[in-house]
Amino acid sequence: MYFEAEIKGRKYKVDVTEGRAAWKVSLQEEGKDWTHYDISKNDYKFAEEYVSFLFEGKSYLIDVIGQDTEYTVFARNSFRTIKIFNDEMLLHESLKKGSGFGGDEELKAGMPGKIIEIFAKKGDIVKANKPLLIMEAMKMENEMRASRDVKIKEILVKQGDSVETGAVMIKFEEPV
Amino acid sequence: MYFEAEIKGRKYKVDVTEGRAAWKVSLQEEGKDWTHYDISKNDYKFAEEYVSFLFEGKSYLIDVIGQDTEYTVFARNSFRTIKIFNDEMLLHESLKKGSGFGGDEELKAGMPGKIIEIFAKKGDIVKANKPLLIMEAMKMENEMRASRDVKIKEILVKQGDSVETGAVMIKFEEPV
Amino acid sequence: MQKPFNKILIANRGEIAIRIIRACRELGIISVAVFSDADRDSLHVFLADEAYHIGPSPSKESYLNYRKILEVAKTAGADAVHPGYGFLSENTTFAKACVDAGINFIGPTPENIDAMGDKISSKLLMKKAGVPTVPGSDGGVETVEEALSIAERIGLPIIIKATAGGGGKGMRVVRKMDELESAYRACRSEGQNYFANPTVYIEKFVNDPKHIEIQVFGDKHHNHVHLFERECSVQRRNQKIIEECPSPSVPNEVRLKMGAAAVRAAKQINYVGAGTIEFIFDNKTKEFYFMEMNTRLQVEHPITEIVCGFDLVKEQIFVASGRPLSFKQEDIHQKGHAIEARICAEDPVTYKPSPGVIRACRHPQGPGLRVDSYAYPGYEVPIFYDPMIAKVITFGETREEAIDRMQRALTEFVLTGIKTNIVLHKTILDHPKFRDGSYTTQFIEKNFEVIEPLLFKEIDDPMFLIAAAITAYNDRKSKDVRQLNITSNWKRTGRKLQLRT
Amino acid sequence: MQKPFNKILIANRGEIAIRIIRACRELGIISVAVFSDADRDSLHVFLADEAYHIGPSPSKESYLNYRKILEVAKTAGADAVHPGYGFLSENTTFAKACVDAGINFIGPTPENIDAMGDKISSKLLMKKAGVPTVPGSDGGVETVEEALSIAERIGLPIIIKATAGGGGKGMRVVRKMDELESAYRACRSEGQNYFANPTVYIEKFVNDPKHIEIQVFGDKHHNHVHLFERECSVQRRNQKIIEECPSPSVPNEVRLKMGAAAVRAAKQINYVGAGTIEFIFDNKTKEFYFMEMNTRLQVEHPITEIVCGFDLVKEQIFVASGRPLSFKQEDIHQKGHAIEARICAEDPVTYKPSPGVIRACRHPQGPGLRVDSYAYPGYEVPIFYDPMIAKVITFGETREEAIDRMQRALTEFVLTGIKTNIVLHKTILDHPKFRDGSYTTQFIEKNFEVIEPLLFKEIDDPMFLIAAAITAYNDRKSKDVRQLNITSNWKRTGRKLQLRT
Repeated sequence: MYFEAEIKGRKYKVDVTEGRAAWKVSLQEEGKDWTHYDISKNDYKFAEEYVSFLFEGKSYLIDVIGQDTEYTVFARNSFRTIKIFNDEMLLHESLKKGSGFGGDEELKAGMPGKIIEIFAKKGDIVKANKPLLIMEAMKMENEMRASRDVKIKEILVKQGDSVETGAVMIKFEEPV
Repeated sequence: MYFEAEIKGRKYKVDVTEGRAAWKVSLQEEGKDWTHYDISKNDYKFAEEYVSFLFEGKSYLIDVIGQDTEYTVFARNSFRTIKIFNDEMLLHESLKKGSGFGGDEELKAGMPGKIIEIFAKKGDIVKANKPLLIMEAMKMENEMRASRDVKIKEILVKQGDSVETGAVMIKFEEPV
Repeated sequence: MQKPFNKILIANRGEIAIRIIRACRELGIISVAVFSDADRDSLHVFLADEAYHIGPSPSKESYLNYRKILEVAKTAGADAVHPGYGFLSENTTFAKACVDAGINFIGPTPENIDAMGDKISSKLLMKKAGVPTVPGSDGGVETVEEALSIAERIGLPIIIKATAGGGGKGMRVVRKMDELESAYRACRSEGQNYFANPTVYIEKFVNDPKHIEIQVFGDKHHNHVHLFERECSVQRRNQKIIEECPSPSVPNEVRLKMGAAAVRAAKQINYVGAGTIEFIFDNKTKEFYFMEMNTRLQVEHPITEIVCGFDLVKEQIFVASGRPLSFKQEDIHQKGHAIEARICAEDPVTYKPSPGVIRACRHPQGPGLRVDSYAYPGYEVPIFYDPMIAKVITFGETREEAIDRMQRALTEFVLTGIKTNIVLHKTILDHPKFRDGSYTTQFIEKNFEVIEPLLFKEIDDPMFLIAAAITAYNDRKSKDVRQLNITSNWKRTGRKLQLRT
Repeated sequence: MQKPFNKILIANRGEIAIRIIRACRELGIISVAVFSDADRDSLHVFLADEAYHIGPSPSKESYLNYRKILEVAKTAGADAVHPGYGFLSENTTFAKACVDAGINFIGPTPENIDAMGDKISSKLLMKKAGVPTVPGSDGGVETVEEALSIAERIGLPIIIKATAGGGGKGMRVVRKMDELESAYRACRSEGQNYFANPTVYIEKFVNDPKHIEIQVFGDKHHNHVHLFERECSVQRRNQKIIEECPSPSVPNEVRLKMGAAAVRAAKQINYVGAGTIEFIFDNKTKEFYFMEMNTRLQVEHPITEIVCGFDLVKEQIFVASGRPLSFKQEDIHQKGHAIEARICAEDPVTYKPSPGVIRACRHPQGPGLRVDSYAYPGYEVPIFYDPMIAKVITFGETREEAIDRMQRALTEFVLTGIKTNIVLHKTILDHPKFRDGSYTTQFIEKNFEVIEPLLFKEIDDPMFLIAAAITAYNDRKSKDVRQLNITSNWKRTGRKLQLRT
C-alpha cells in the first residue's frame, strides 16, 4: 500500500506490504534513496495497551493514536505527529490549492476554551508574532500570535465565546 | 428480571429493574424478608477499567468478571464468586439432579497443569481428605484430596497428561 | 495511639486529595471526598472511603463553593476538614465558617491567613520581624502613571503582582518601559477574574534570581520549627515544574540564617500548622529577600518529607487536633537528596494545556521513587482545573543519584493520548546548567527558546514512520473487514430467516 | 564517574529483571533482556533497552539454557551478565562459562557457589568458621531405614531437605513417624525433578522457630560487611510471603552477634558480592543456628536497601567491576522500619496458583512506599514460572507506621481478573501475633486454617450481589442488542444491494 507522509516538515514516500509473518516497509525521504525494512510481526507486537516494537536491536514501547491523515506516535516519553495520505486522499489533496499540507490560512483553537479578548478586526494587517487574541483554557490566559504577516479575512468568534478543539477562529487572506 | 443467586452457600432471590436514571435491585435471602435498593446510575458508574460504586455512602472500586452462571466480583482486594441463574437456566437446573448448584460429582482441574501421580483407580473408595492425585502447576506440586468419601467411577487422565482449566479428571459415583 | 479525628472531609481534588486520603487511611481516619460534575470519574473519588457530589464543573460552583462543602461535611459527620492547596486553602471565610460550625480546619488560623494573605501588609510585618524584604511600592498601585513613576524610581526590571494573586496568575515581569502598560492591565484583569481583586503592587525584580523557600511548622503551643529549604527555580510561566531539596546553591551558614529568619516570621504571627516562606535568592551575593508566605501545604512538600524523614500531612492532622509538634528543631536533619518533577498535561514546546483522554498509562516504580498521581488509562483530564496530573519524586544518597534516578523514572513513565511535559523534564535534567546547579528562575526562558530539536533528539524518525505506516495500513484494511462482517452477518441473518419460514 | 560496564545482559525475567534494568539505566549502562516464548509480552522485555528471544516457555529450554544465553550475550556485545535470583544465579557451570567467555558474572565466584551449594559440606564449613549449626544427618540419607533411625536418634520433629533444593521445593517437615516415608519420597522426587539431584538430608526441626537472615557483602579486596538482619518468618508452603527489617524479636546484642557470625561465614570462603546467611532463630532462648547461605541477591533485598540506605544492585555491579565496597561496617546503620509483602497470583485460601489474564491493575502509590511489579492490565500471568507478580514495600519512622502504611497500600492496590493473596496479607497484618511480633514460621499454618471468614469480613454481601445482578442483567440484555445489530446490518446491506442493482 502506497502512502505519502510528512514528519516535522520533511516529506516521505512510504510503501507497506504485509506478509504472513512480517511487514515490509520502505521509506524514501524527498531527494534521498529508498530504505527497506523487514519487520517480523513478533517484533511489532500488540500487547493490550501498547505496541512492543523491537527495532534494530532496541526495545520500544509505543502507542499510535489518530486516524485518516494524522497519526501521533508516542515512544519513550517522546512523540511525533505524522501526516499520512493514502492514494485516495492524495487525489483530494491535489484538487485543493495551497502550499502543501502544512499550509495555514486560518487560526484554529488548539484546545477547548473561552475567548477573553480579540485584538484585530476584519481587514487589519497583523505583523508576524503580534497578538491576535487571548483565549482562556485550564485557568491560563493564552495569547495567540500571528505566525506570519497576515491580513484578516474574517473573524468567526467574539469575546466570551466558548470554542471547541479545532474550531476556526480567524481566517486570513492568501499570503501576498 | 428475576434471578436466583448463591454466594458462599447462601441462596438469594434477586430482582433487577432498570429505570432511565436508576437501578432497582431487590434481594431476599432464603427465609428472610426482601430488601429493596435504589441505585442511581451515577452511583454505579462504569469508569473505563472499573465500576465506581457509591453504595450506602461508601465508595467502592469494583470489577465484575464472568458470564452465564458465575460472576466474580472484586472490591477492595476482596472478592466473591457468585452463582447466578436467570429463568432459562433455572429450568435447565431443575432437570439436572444432584444437590443444588454446589453439587460436585467430579474432580476438575482448577488451573492448567500436568498430572504427576494418581493414587486411586476405578472402583476405589477414597475417604474424605485423602489424596486422589498430584498435579503440577507453576512449579509446585499440588495434592488434590477428596472433599468427601467417594467411590471412583472413572479416571479420565493418566500420569504425564497436561490438563486445561476445568478439565474433568476423575468422576465419582453418586454419594451413597 | 488514640485517633486525632474520626472523619476528615477533603475539600480538594486530584493528587493532593489522594495524598490526604492516604494519610487518613494510615491513621485509621475515615476520608470523605467531594467531587464536581467533571470529577465523578476522578481517582480521588475512587480511593476515598466516602464520596459526595458538590456541584457543576467550574471551581466557583464546586470546589470554591464553601457553603456547599460545609453542608456536606455536616451531613457526612466529618469532625475536620483538610483544604489541601489552592481552592479554599487560604480562604479566611471558609476557615472561620468551619470553626463556627464546630468542624476543625486543618490549617493555619484565620488570623494567620489574613496576616499573610495581603502581600503588602505581610511585607511590612516581615520587616518588623527582621526578615529581609525587597524594595518596591509599599502598597497598591492604582494608576498606570503611578506604576511608571515607581518603575523609574526603583529601575527596571520590575515585577507587577496582583495583591490577591498566586500560582503564576496575575503576575508579569516588565523589562522594557513600553511593556509596562499592557502588563499592568493584564495583572489587574487576571486579579479581578481569578481573585475578585484588581489591586496590584510593584517590586524591584532581582535580576536572574533563584527561588528558595523554607518549610516551617507551628503548633498550638507556640512551638515553631523550620524543615530547611527547597529550591524551586525551574519555572515556566512563573510556575514551578522541578523542585529539589537541599538546594545546590545555598551554603550551610546561609541555610541556617534563612531557617532562623523563617522561624522569626512564623513566630511573628504565632503561626499554626504547615507553611512556607518564599525567598528571592541572589546567587551571586547569596543575599535573600522575603517574597511571600504560603499559609498552606505546598505541592512540593514530598521532597522535604523524604529528606527530613517526616510525614507532613500526618503532622498537620496531629497539630490541628491540638498535639504539640512531634519533632524539635534539633531532631530535624537533611539526609540524602530529593527531586520532584511536576508532570502536566501540556504541550512540551508551547506549554499550552493539552487536556483529553489518557490512553496507555504506566507509572514508574522501583527504588528511590515516589509517585503521587491521579492519572489512569481511560481517564479524561478535564479542562477546568490545573493541568498537573502527577508528581514524580526521586531520592538518592547524592544529588547525582537523585537526578539519574529521575531520568530513569521518566524514561519508564508511559503516558499516551495527551501531550505531557515529560520530555521537557528529561531535557532540563540533562542541561549542564541544571546538572551544575547554577540554574535560576529564568533558566527555561533563556535556554529553551528553540527546544524542539533538544526534545526530540532521542529517537530518529524511521521508527515513528514505520509505526504510523503500519497503523495506517491496518486502519485502511479494517474498513474492508467491516464490509466483510456486514455481508457475513447478512448471510447469517439470511439463514435465520429461512429457518423461521 | 566512569561506567563499571557498558552493557549488561540480565539472565532473568519478571520483577527482578526489571529491578536490574533500573539500576543499569541509572548508571548509564545499556540493559539487555532475554525472553522465552511465554514472555514476549512480559514487562521486562518492554522496559529493557534491548531484548532477545532465547527459546520455548519451559525454564529448562530458556532461562536455564545457559549456552543460548551466553550466545546472546556475545551477539549483543554485553560485557557483563546479571543472573538475578533463581534460574542460573547459583549455577557454577554458568558462572564459569561466563568467566571463560570473558564476560563478567555479577555475583559470587564459582568457588563461593560450590562451597555453599551443598547444604551438607557448607554446614561443616560453618562449624569450622565458628558459626552455630543444627544437629542432624551429617550427610546425605540414602534409604528410608536410615532416615527412620536418624529421626529416632535426634527425635521428632525433623525436616527433610533435598541437598540441591531451595525456595520451598524438595522440603518437608515430619511431625509423626508414619508421615516420614511419604515425605522422604516426595523430597527425593522433587529434588530429582527440579534440581536433577535426589539426595536429601535430615535435620532436627527447631520447634516453632523464627527465620532470621543476615545480609552480607564482600568485594574482591577481602573486605566483608553485614547489613543487619531481615525477619522472614511469615511463610506458607515454606515460602516467605512477608519480610520485615529490623526484626521485632532480635535484641540488639544478639543482632550484633548474628552480624559478626555472618561476617565470619563470608570471610571463611572469601565471599564476593551480595549474599545472605539464613539462621533458624529460637525466640524463647534467642539462640540462632546456621541454616544455609544464599549466594545471590534475595527477593527481599529492598527492605535492607531502605533501612540501611544503600542500592544493593548498584553495589553488586560496582563490586563485580572490581571496585572496593562503597561502605565500611561503621557506615552501616538501621534507620526506620520496612516491610515487604509478596503479591502472588494464587488463591488466598488454598494457596493454589491462579494464573490467567489480569484485567484492571492499579498499583499503590504515595509516601513511604516502593513497588516492584511486572503486572499490567491485559498481561497474562504464565503458568510456567513463579506465581509472585509484585512486591509491595512500605517504610516508616516506626514499625507501626510501616504496617499501617502497608494496610493502606494494599487497600488501594487494584488487581482483578486473577486471584491474588492481597487479602491474605491484609488479614496477616491485622493479626495480633503479627502486630506484637511474636509470630513464627508456623504462624500461618497454625492461625489460618479456617481463613475464609477472616478474609471476607471487610464488606458484606449485598454490595457484591447487586453488582453481580446488574452485570447479569446487562449481559442478558446485550444478547438481545446483538440480535438487533445483526438485523440492522442486514437492513443496511440490503439497502446497499438495492443501490448496486
